[in-house]
Amino acid sequence: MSEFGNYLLKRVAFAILSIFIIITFDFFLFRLMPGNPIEILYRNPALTSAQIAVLNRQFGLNLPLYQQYYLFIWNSLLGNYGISIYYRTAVSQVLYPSLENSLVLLVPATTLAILLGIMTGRIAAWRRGTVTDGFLTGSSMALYSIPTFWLGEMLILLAIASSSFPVSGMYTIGEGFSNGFVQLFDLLRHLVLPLVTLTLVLYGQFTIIMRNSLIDVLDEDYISFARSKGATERYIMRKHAMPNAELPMISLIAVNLGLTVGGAILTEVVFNWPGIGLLIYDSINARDYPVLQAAFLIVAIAIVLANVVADVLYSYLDPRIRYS
Amino acid sequence: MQKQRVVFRSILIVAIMLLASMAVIGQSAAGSASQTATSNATTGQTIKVGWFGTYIDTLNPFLSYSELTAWINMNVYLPLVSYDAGNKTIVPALASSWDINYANHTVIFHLNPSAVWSDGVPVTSADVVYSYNTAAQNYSFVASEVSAISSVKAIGTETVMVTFSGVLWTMWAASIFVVPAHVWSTVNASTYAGYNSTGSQYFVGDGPFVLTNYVPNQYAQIEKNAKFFIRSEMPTIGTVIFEEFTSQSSAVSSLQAGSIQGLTGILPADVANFQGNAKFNVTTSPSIEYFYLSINVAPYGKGNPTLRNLSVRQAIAHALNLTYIADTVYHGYATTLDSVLSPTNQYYWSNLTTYAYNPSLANSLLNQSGFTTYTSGGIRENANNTSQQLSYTVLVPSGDSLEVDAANIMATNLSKIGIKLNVQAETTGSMAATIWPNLTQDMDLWDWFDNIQSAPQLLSVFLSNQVVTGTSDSGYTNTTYDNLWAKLLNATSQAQAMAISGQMQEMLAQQLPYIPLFSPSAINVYSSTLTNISSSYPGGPFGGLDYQTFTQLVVKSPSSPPSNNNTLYYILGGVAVVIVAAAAVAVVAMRRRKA
Amino acid sequence: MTEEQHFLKLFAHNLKGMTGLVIVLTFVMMGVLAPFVSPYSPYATNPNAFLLSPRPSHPFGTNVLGQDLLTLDLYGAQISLIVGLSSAAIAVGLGLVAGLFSGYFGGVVDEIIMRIVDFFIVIPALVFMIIIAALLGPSTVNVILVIGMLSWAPTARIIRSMVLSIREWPFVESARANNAGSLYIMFRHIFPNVSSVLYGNAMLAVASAIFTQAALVFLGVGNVTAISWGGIIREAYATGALTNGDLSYVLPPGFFIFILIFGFIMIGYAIEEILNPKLRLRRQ
Amino acid sequence: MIEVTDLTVRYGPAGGGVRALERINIRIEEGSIFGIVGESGSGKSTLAMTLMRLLPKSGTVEEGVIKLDGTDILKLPDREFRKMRGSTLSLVFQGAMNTLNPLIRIEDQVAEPLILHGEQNRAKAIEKAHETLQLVGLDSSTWRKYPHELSGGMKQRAVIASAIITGPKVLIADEPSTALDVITQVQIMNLLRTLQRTLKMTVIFISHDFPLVSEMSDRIAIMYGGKLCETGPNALILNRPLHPYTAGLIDSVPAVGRKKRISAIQGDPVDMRNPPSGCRFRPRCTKATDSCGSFDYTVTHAENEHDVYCTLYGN
Repeated sequence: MSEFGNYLLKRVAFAILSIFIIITFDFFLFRLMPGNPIEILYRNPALTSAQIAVLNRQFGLNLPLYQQYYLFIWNSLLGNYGISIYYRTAVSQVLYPSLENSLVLLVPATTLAILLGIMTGRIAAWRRGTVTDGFLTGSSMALYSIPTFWLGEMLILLAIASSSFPVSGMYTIGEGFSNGFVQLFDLLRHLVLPLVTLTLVLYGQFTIIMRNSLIDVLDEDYISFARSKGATERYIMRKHAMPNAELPMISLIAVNLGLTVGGAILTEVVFNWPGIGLLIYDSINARDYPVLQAAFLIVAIAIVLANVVADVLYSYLDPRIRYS
Repeated sequence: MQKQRVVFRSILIVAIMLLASMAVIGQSAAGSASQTATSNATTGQTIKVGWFGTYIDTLNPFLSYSELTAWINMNVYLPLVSYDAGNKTIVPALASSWDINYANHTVIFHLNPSAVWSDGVPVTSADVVYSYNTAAQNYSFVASEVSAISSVKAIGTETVMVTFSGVLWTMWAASIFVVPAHVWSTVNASTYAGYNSTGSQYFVGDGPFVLTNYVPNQYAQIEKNAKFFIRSEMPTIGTVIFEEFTSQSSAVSSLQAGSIQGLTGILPADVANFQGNAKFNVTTSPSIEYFYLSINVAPYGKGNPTLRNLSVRQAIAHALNLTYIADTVYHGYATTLDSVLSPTNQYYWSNLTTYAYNPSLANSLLNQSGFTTYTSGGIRENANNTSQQLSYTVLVPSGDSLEVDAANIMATNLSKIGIKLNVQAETTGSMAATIWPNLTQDMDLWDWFDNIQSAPQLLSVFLSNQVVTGTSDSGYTNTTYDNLWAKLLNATSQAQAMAISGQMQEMLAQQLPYIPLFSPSAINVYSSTLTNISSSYPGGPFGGLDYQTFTQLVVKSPSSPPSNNNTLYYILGGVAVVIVAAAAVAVVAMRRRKA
Repeated sequence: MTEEQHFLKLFAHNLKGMTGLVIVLTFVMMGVLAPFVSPYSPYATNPNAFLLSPRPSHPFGTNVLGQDLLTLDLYGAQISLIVGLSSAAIAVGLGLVAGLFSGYFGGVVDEIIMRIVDFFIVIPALVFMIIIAALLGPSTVNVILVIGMLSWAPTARIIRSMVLSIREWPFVESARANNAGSLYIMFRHIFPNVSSVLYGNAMLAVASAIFTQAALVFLGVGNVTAISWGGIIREAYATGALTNGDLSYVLPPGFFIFILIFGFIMIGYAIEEILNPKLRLRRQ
Repeated sequence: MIEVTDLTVRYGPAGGGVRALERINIRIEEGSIFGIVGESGSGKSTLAMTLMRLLPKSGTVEEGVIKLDGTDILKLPDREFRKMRGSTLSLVFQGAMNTLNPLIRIEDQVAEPLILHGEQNRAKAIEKAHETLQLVGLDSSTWRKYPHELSGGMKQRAVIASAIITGPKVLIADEPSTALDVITQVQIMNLLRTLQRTLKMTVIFISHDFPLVSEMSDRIAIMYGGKLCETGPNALILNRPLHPYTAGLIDSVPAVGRKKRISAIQGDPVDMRNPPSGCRFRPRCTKATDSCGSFDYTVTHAENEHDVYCTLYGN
């Protein structure tokens, strides 16, 4: 068990190192790139140079670089991301609600995509080489190839033509909901199109990952051995093949989270979903550096942490790591 | 042995729980909104207005430079005076009368004695003094508008005396909002977002509406202020919601679906879709948006030096077929410009030097300036100095596809006279980074919102002190021009101010740091259930800056709410519960069987 | 039969691979021939013929400027292929060098390179690309560089794992015993043995680069002035073609992106299938 | 008693593909150890898989009968035969390293056949598994371990335990010791022999290792290229091999006390996709004659149920 402890320690140490690299990277990315965030404000005819000086001080841009860096690390660790240049309030005030909204979309979409992917991947691997497999693999590759934003637009076209689902936003704004049910259904109605879009584009890759993982496992000797013991195919699938095939899925899912986030940004922009992707998009246009920095930081750190969790989970589930 | 199943299953369960809790959190946020909304629901009808482009940045009127914020604040706070619908005449607002003394450079405002804040506290001169002092602070974004004021003094509770330098007093008197000192003195005005997100009372204002809810990036909601003291302007509608959209597409689809009732910024190409539809009305108004081609003329600037040659700039101006661009890009919904002030501005001067589309004149201007030889690519170069080539890059905001299209056509225009124009579309942030502080660009195609129609404020863009870290994107410097501006600020009569600003506009028209291009019409579409729409303001009824849209507007027939059939939801809810319960039972049963 | 001939024979019999190849070649033809077969100039505007619905003179209709959409869609193949191929070349090249060095030298070099690889694999690439592309400014070259520089990590990881085993093969040992230089061994002996995996990987890299380019243009941080499919979709989105239901405006460019990406993925998948019959996991 | 008659197995589509087994005839007495020897590709593993009816999807039995105590197991419905698999017929796998599921504890894997064949009480099954594990020489410290924690020999013992826990009539051991070191190999062989005696199983022992097989078995079959070369009692074949291939095999084995030079069989194994006409061994056979090219594998019964398939004998 102590070696397991060592392993954990190593993973956590790596995560801390990664987070440190991300913070550093984040800092320099925004300082060394051309342009100063205050410059966009120059276009305001009402702004005087005295005010620009005030803003520079307010955003800490007049300090020497190393001090800015030190402050940035310290503040990032404390969850203090500074003041948004555009919204003129604490970054966390705009960031956290967006993050929450993104999770409302991302969590069910990823979960659904994974579950569906596992299901169809399993069928495809099971019927390997048949028409069913060809269809499932082919359609997964096709879904994987579809540009997210285009799929979203197609769904918008459909929804408008059939006036079925709302195509924008997260809930009907300003609606005096008479009770929680109505409100929840309003949210769900708004969730349908973005959820379908995101699930479909994520689903393809999970199917293929699952299929290939399962095909590898089905070739293993212990599968044939189980068969020679008189096990039914269903039993083998459930007891022997799936657990071994799902195991690598855990880390692959975590590694693929970066892609997932990318898909989420495009989906949010297309459907006007007020999540972190839309916030990033808006902040790019407003050149709101502090928000961008914090958004990048928080997404990257979340993914690093997800990877650590996946590693730990993996090692917990896989006795080969746990006890060696 | 089944650990893995358990883990997978618990991941799923956690995910579902997370979704549910998120939904609940989202609900509770929305819930607070709906409570305030329903509490006043009886006072009138709700209309929703869409907005896309620049969002609300902050609701603090001293810190915001978003148009939408200005529009909202206009309905929430009163300035001392305001304009009538034609935007020409000063009319009473918070001040019911005023005495101007040009000799002493003072104006004495007499506040309306019945003026009262929405929380019942009377509006006093202390509020005015507080607001004007705050506006003058370093951090304030409206500081330049009050820079002509040397002092603000309360003479009694209902009288304020302001000492100012010139005739342009309306510039500040009509645009500085008076905020409640008794509320604002408890916050730090330099960081205050303009609302208190924790309390139920968001705003205290004295306008026809009060702000009741605001969710950044999503919407802001205002409701009729029952205590509004100008009874004749008491709104008939109860609630206005400003909904923010990322794109024209999502806003227009919401309009078509009936979930918003008014929208500005409809693209010319889409007008036809609404004109034939009885459910909508379309209005086109002159816009306050003003497109220009800025040319880097700064003597030390890092742009192409040939642009400092006036003949080259004149040739460019003659080569641009603005009418064609207005027809092609804006399908006729745009007017071409000749001044750096938009025609709707009170100080617009109409007798200016203009540059008609005339490619042959453009060619001869270039020939006379010595750009007579061509590179192999057909680009003109200086016969005596072949390093001087007429090849430029123009920066265009990538966010506005029409501007990019216009720039592309301009490139075609210029290629006819041997000038190569390279169109580079960028985010406005990247453009800003190229332009300030070093002026490394050749040209930029950008826009201003000439939103202070009562003052020639855009003329300040060309002042020498705006060059390095100011608003100037052309790098134009001219001491004569600077002196005229100083004279303008100290003018003692409207006519004198007009004449000086006309002189300044003519200087710019001759020297061409900007080539004014066009002002696209503001196209507004609104539901035909809305009546009594005032569209005389530049920008149209839903284009911002219009105080009267919501005070006059009447909803003809109750706008049918989006079919929220409660029974249906109950049925659906019941079905969902049954399904979840059945699934849960099935899962439990299966586990038992396995064990 | 040499190994290459054997590979080509297998590929020719692989349905997926051939479908992909036909698709890709079709688009290459489309890009190359666009100037010759297009009915209009891609820049020709016409104020009297904007937003036309499909008709014989304009099979896909026109855009807001009156430009022929079919012409724009044909030209769009050029930038997708250029960006896709060049950034994949950068990504695969970087990944190859990093993987070779990491796997061959091992030890500290390996540790450092692999930590960097981990970092690049984990970070949300699209977020990162959006930010950098927005900060750098949107020339096509910048977009190629950004995509290339941020997509090399998966290749590096795969190459490294292959190099680790090849490094122990006898011919490498003997080359080392003959005092051959490290670079020489890496590129003369090890590279030919990993190159096969590289091809499959490169195809998938091209596919993801085409997607990313379109996404960046759609978000307005790519080169929006060049004629590209992503740009047409963006325009359709911004100008209300969606709300009007102009299928001929939105459908073709997205469909082309989709099919082209699909083609490259099919080729990549076929190559992997041939080289690795057991079919290991595909590129992440 | 197992009787295999004219068994022909094909991989791939009908009319094409590869005949991995062709017209195999074997009789295995109850309670004996029957050895099958052949190099890789000779079809010996296919034979084992056919006996278990575990051919991959591409494999088909073209013709032939396999009778176990009089019932043709090839004709049984799948469902019914599955009940025999692991209870009546058990298989010990080749390649001990990967035969155990890495995620499941040893005792659970050993107990699995019992549960699969109707044992409802898991505790009972585990108890039986413990007994069986002890029988194969694994003490209690290993029972709750995971496969990767055991050595190769221990793993193979666990595999054997799992195969015999149901007390099968027939145990097919396909290269049971190939991946193990020599000492462990001997231990496993001894274990198998002991178990065969105590449990009175019929054991079919398959290996490429001729000495090993001959040491273990009562009777032996030698296979080459999907065909039988020779079958007969162990002693007869060892001392008087009839088929040139068998002789070659024996000569290629270094044996203690034999002075003769070791000679390997020349040439490459047969290419099954493109087999030679007539006798498959013909291209490598030192005694090949013209008539070998048209040999139709007619059997020659030598003495004492010693059968050989070669043109050198008979007519």
